[in-house]
Amino acid sequence: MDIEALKYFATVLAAGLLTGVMYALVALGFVMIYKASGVFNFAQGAMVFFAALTVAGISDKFGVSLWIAVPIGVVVMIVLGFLIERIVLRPLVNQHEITLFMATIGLTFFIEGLAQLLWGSTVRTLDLGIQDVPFKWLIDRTGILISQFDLIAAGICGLLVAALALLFNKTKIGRALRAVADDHQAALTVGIPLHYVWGVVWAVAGFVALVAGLLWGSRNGVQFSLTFVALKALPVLILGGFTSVPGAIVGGLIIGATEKLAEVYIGPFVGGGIEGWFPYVLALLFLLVRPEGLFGEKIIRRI
Amino acid sequence: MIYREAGQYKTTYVSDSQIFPIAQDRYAVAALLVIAFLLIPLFATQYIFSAILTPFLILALATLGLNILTGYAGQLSLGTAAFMAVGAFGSFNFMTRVDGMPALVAFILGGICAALVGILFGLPSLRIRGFYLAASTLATQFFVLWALSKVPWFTNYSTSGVITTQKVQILGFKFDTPQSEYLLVLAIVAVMALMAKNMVRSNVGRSWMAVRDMDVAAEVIGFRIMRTKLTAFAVSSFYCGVAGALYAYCYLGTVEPEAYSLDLSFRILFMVIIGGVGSILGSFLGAGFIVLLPVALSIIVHYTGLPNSVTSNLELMVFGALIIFFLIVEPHGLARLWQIGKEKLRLWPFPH
Amino acid sequence: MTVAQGAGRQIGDVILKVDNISLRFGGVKALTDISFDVREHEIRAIIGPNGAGKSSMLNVINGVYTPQEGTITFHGEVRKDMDTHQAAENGIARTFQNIALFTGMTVLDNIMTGRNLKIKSTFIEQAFWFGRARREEIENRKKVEEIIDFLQLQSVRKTPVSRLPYGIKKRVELARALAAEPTMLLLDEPMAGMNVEEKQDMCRFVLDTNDQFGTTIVLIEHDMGVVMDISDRVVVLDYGKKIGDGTPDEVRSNPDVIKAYLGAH
Amino acid sequence: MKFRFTRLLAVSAVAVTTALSGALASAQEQFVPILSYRVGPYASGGSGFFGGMIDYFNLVNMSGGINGVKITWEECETEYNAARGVECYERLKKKGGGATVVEPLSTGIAYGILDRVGTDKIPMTTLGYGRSDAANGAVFPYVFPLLTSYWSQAAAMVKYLGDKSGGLDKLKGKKIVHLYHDSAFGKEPFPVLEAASKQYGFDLVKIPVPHPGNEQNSQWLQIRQANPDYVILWGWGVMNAVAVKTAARVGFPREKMLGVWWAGSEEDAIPAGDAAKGYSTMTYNTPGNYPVLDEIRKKVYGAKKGNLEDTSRIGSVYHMRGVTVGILYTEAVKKAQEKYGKGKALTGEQIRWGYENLNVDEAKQKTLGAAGMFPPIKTSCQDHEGSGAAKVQVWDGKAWKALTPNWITGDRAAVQKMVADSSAKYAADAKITPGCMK
Repeated sequence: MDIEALKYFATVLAAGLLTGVMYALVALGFVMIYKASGVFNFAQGAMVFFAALTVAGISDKFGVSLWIAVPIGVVVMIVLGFLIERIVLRPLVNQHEITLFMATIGLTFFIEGLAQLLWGSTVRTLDLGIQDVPFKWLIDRTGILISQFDLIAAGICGLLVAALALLFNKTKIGRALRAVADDHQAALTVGIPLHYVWGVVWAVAGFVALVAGLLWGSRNGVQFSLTFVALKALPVLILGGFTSVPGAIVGGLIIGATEKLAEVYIGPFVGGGIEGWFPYVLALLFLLVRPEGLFGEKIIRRI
Repeated sequence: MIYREAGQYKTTYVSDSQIFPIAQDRYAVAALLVIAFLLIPLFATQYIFSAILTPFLILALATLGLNILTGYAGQLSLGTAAFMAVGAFGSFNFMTRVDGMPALVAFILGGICAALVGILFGLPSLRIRGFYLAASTLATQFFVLWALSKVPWFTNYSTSGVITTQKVQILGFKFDTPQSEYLLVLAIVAVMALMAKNMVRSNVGRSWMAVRDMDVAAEVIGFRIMRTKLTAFAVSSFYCGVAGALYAYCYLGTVEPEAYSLDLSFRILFMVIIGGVGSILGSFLGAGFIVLLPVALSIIVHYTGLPNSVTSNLELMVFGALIIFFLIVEPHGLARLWQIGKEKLRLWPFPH
Repeated sequence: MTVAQGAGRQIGDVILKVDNISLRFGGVKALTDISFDVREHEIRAIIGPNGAGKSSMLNVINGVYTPQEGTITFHGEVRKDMDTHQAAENGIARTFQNIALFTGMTVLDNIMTGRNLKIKSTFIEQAFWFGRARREEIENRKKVEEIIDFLQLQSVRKTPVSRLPYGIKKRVELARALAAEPTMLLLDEPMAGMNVEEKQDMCRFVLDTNDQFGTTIVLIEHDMGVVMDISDRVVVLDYGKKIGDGTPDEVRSNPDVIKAYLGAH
Repeated sequence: MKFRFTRLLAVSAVAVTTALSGALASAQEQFVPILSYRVGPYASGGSGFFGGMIDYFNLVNMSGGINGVKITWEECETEYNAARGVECYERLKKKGGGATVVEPLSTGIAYGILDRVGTDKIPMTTLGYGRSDAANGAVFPYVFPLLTSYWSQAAAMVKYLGDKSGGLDKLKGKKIVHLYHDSAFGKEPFPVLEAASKQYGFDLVKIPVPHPGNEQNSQWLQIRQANPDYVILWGWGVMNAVAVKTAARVGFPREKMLGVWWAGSEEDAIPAGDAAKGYSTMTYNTPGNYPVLDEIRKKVYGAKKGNLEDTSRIGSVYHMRGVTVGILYTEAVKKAQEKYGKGKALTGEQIRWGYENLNVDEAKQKTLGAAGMFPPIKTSCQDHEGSGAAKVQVWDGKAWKALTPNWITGDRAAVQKMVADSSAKYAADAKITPGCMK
């Protein structure tokens, strides 16, 4: 294999891994909610859109800088998270998980309509001040192309995961959260306020959606199609397991890397455009070998 | 007291195994069929036929298909539209490539194609459960649409991958007016709904429900899990496939694979949940609700006089909110509401 | 009370034999080197303290679990592992410790599922409700009605099982097992959690089944009084090992058994 | 022939009812159903486009209507979804004395009502999208891909890239990537591009982007590796902005990119930010300001009847396309009035004739306050397109600017041959006997 081909391979792989981080960012929101409350939150994509549009809308309409718009966005998303828990999910407690899932699809429609009602349907930009250009130092020395934006995004994602880990492991609410994730009933009997904890989880998921929304929005422009990034997060979840934060990260990296490699090296022979389904098929094949996902808990069936 | 069973004694198992053992139900169904086949064609307008009733019936058929899989056999699927697409493009190819192919046979063959694809993509269900399975069925959705658009043979080498369906003709009669298309769809849907009802009250239906409720016990009793699940996938996909063919032949006419998008899959899943999981009647109620709700909403908000950019978004919000509201009020769907209503009618007007 | 000796009940030859069965889950030993046999038409009890491996033993017999070692001989055929489906086809039916009814179905449908192996028509025939499919449905319904009469379930026939009280659910599960017309019935704690009256009823149903249909019964039960009253022979397990085997009287006087039970209290 | 007969009967029955209800309604009003989309992924384009259409209709009505005939309309939200579009069409087609034109701005909806408009005798315009072969009016009497179709556009693209390289013969040995939305839309230009690649000897590399196209790293790394001379971007929705941004991130010069006109609106360029500077696309409207737009600002928005919330969007690409649809409708009606009676409300069938005999030359455009806003158009039964010309525009970081002063037309003869072949195949499949309508 000649050196140029190797460099190309490395470039594709790096792009894939970094894109995977972006997928994982969206998947994180799903994992948090599913782990804590067993709700498969289809509205995560809509929340990403809502968050990004709120920040961009505030900054555009009132002409304020992002330093003001982003904190407002954080508050809005936290309030939204608590409201969703209170209005939608609390009345549905103990329902079948399919019912909960459908409720979140209803929620998706509601949030999408609300976002465009508040801020209009115009496409907006969100400039975080990070240039999305090749990382010059690297390309000059190695010939491997990596986007500066993606590197910084990966860094932000790392910080977010670290912050979440701190929240879960070092704070009182984090301990309560883990207790709830392990066993709702048991947590309730030792006096953990279940609904409050769930509210917090939704609020945190709202915050994660905001971070994802800012990065994706700055990458693609703030528009309706941000809701579609959720579809990229699903195979990551299947692969990583619905309940595992490390699973979401590792799953994201694997999905990102393999889908890019597949599109570049297999795509041309089958007419291309396989990225849309390849991650799903990959995740499916993986599940056939390990039905509980990469880091999911093994289900022992008793009768 | 209207809905009273007292005095209706069953003296044979034959009479007790009837499809509708209660006389009132039999009359109601008979009346409904008379209305659907005779009265509606006399009075309905073209708009009602081609924009409301025909799509309602076709989507009800697809909902029935998904309900067999999800409601009766307990396997969640998000790939319904893909099976519909297989049915549509399958039928199209049989019609195009076989001279003198009767339309009904082509629909059935299209359904069988969908059933085969269903069996293939149902195989993972033997190992994967719940949301993992649901998310995996998205593989079906994306892969099938990709394959349909990539292999030119499927679309008879149409450059852009769009097909125009042939006119339906059965025994020399042309189904080319909204009325006749409606009647054709109605007849097919009525027969297939009857068959579905027969299946769910027979051994195959019991096998689905047994696997859904307690698969280990079902296996111990002698049901074969694999065969049961794959039968459910096959029958469900067959229903969806026929619905997909009708969607192309009797509704849209000219279709691209994208007409069978993920959005449609979700819409049908909605119909199942809103109508009632594991209920034939619910499939119809759910389809009716989801077809009519946006139309009704758009007519209502139209009269509010607000600008369209506002009403369109409001429509979407109200749609979402109503779905959540329904799930909160009656998580078991419209069919359960109907059942509760019937139980009330048995005693009405005596409250206790 | 002595064992009722009906006309149809003649204890026959050995029909099931398990030899040196060992079963492990990961590092946990559930069963170690268990051997015993069951004779035709007899009522064979398996007793032992909690966690002794009784349910695991039943699960091995009808193929839910695959043992790592040992053989199962059923009707003369030696197997390493029983296949669940084959077990059903060979006439082994069972009930479960934690009721495993199909909760979304009515009592009638639950019992009808027990007849599934008798139904030969395909799902396509069933869809048309025609000919063989219709005939089979009605014939099997007749059989199920006999069982409903036998177990006195007439009044709840069309009730969804999720709405039934515990004792009735246990009875429906027995009905579902009986609907298969089994030659061997495995009952996993059929009387657990019942009051005295319900226990008496269930006892009567078990004895009647054995008596009228000649069904061989393997039963797990905690209530020693019941076990000693109705069973012909008893196997005693403790910590996955067999510590006793014989008639109720023999077992009662076995020092190991006494120790295990006293130790357990 | 029996089939044609029953169909004819049905058609004439509908025509009679339409005529009757038309007579019953006010004789001075004419109805247009507006199948718009203002929510969902494409709402940004939809609101501009349908806003432009409505703004122009308002302007016409405020100026006394079309020879006294006022235009009425009703909107129906389609969400860009074929099934909902069909429902809207069916709901509105008989309103207000019967629909006189339909313009769904959605390929899926256009397909869904393709058969229906023929039966209902309502002309459908598809400006710059839909079936290219519908330009043959003998097979598709009620469908009008006015101005330019995808095939004409692809041909014009080849012509432009040839000119840019210094002549069509210079295309030989060049490498052109066709980066397309993996759908019917993206595949529509295949036959034209493939034929041109053979004829002029350039290397055509086709790279699909799966819907929705919000992640294109792998495609652009492939493009970077292939190092083509030009990239044709045949995109839609979010795919366009992401393509431009990703081109920047892999360091591919935007000057070498040429977008389809659905990749050439403010909604496509703005989200790409600085990356879009120097990026060019095709267009069937010359960007700029026109007297007609000023009049809309003054009369319509002055009277607070404007449809856009954000007045800065007046004259934006989508808005101008909507205005163009409005102008062409009004002109078709005027033409039809010449034949069927001035100042009379007409039926869809009559207006169809107007569309088929449209002639808006530069002089005419000038009187309308829209000189050079769109290519001059002259339709006939054989040519429902009427022009086939397009321009190239470039994004300067703030707005679109015309890059070519003149309208570009590709190999018209080749395209028309393809239209004839393809529509003949369609007619054979659908068992239609082609024939021009009177």
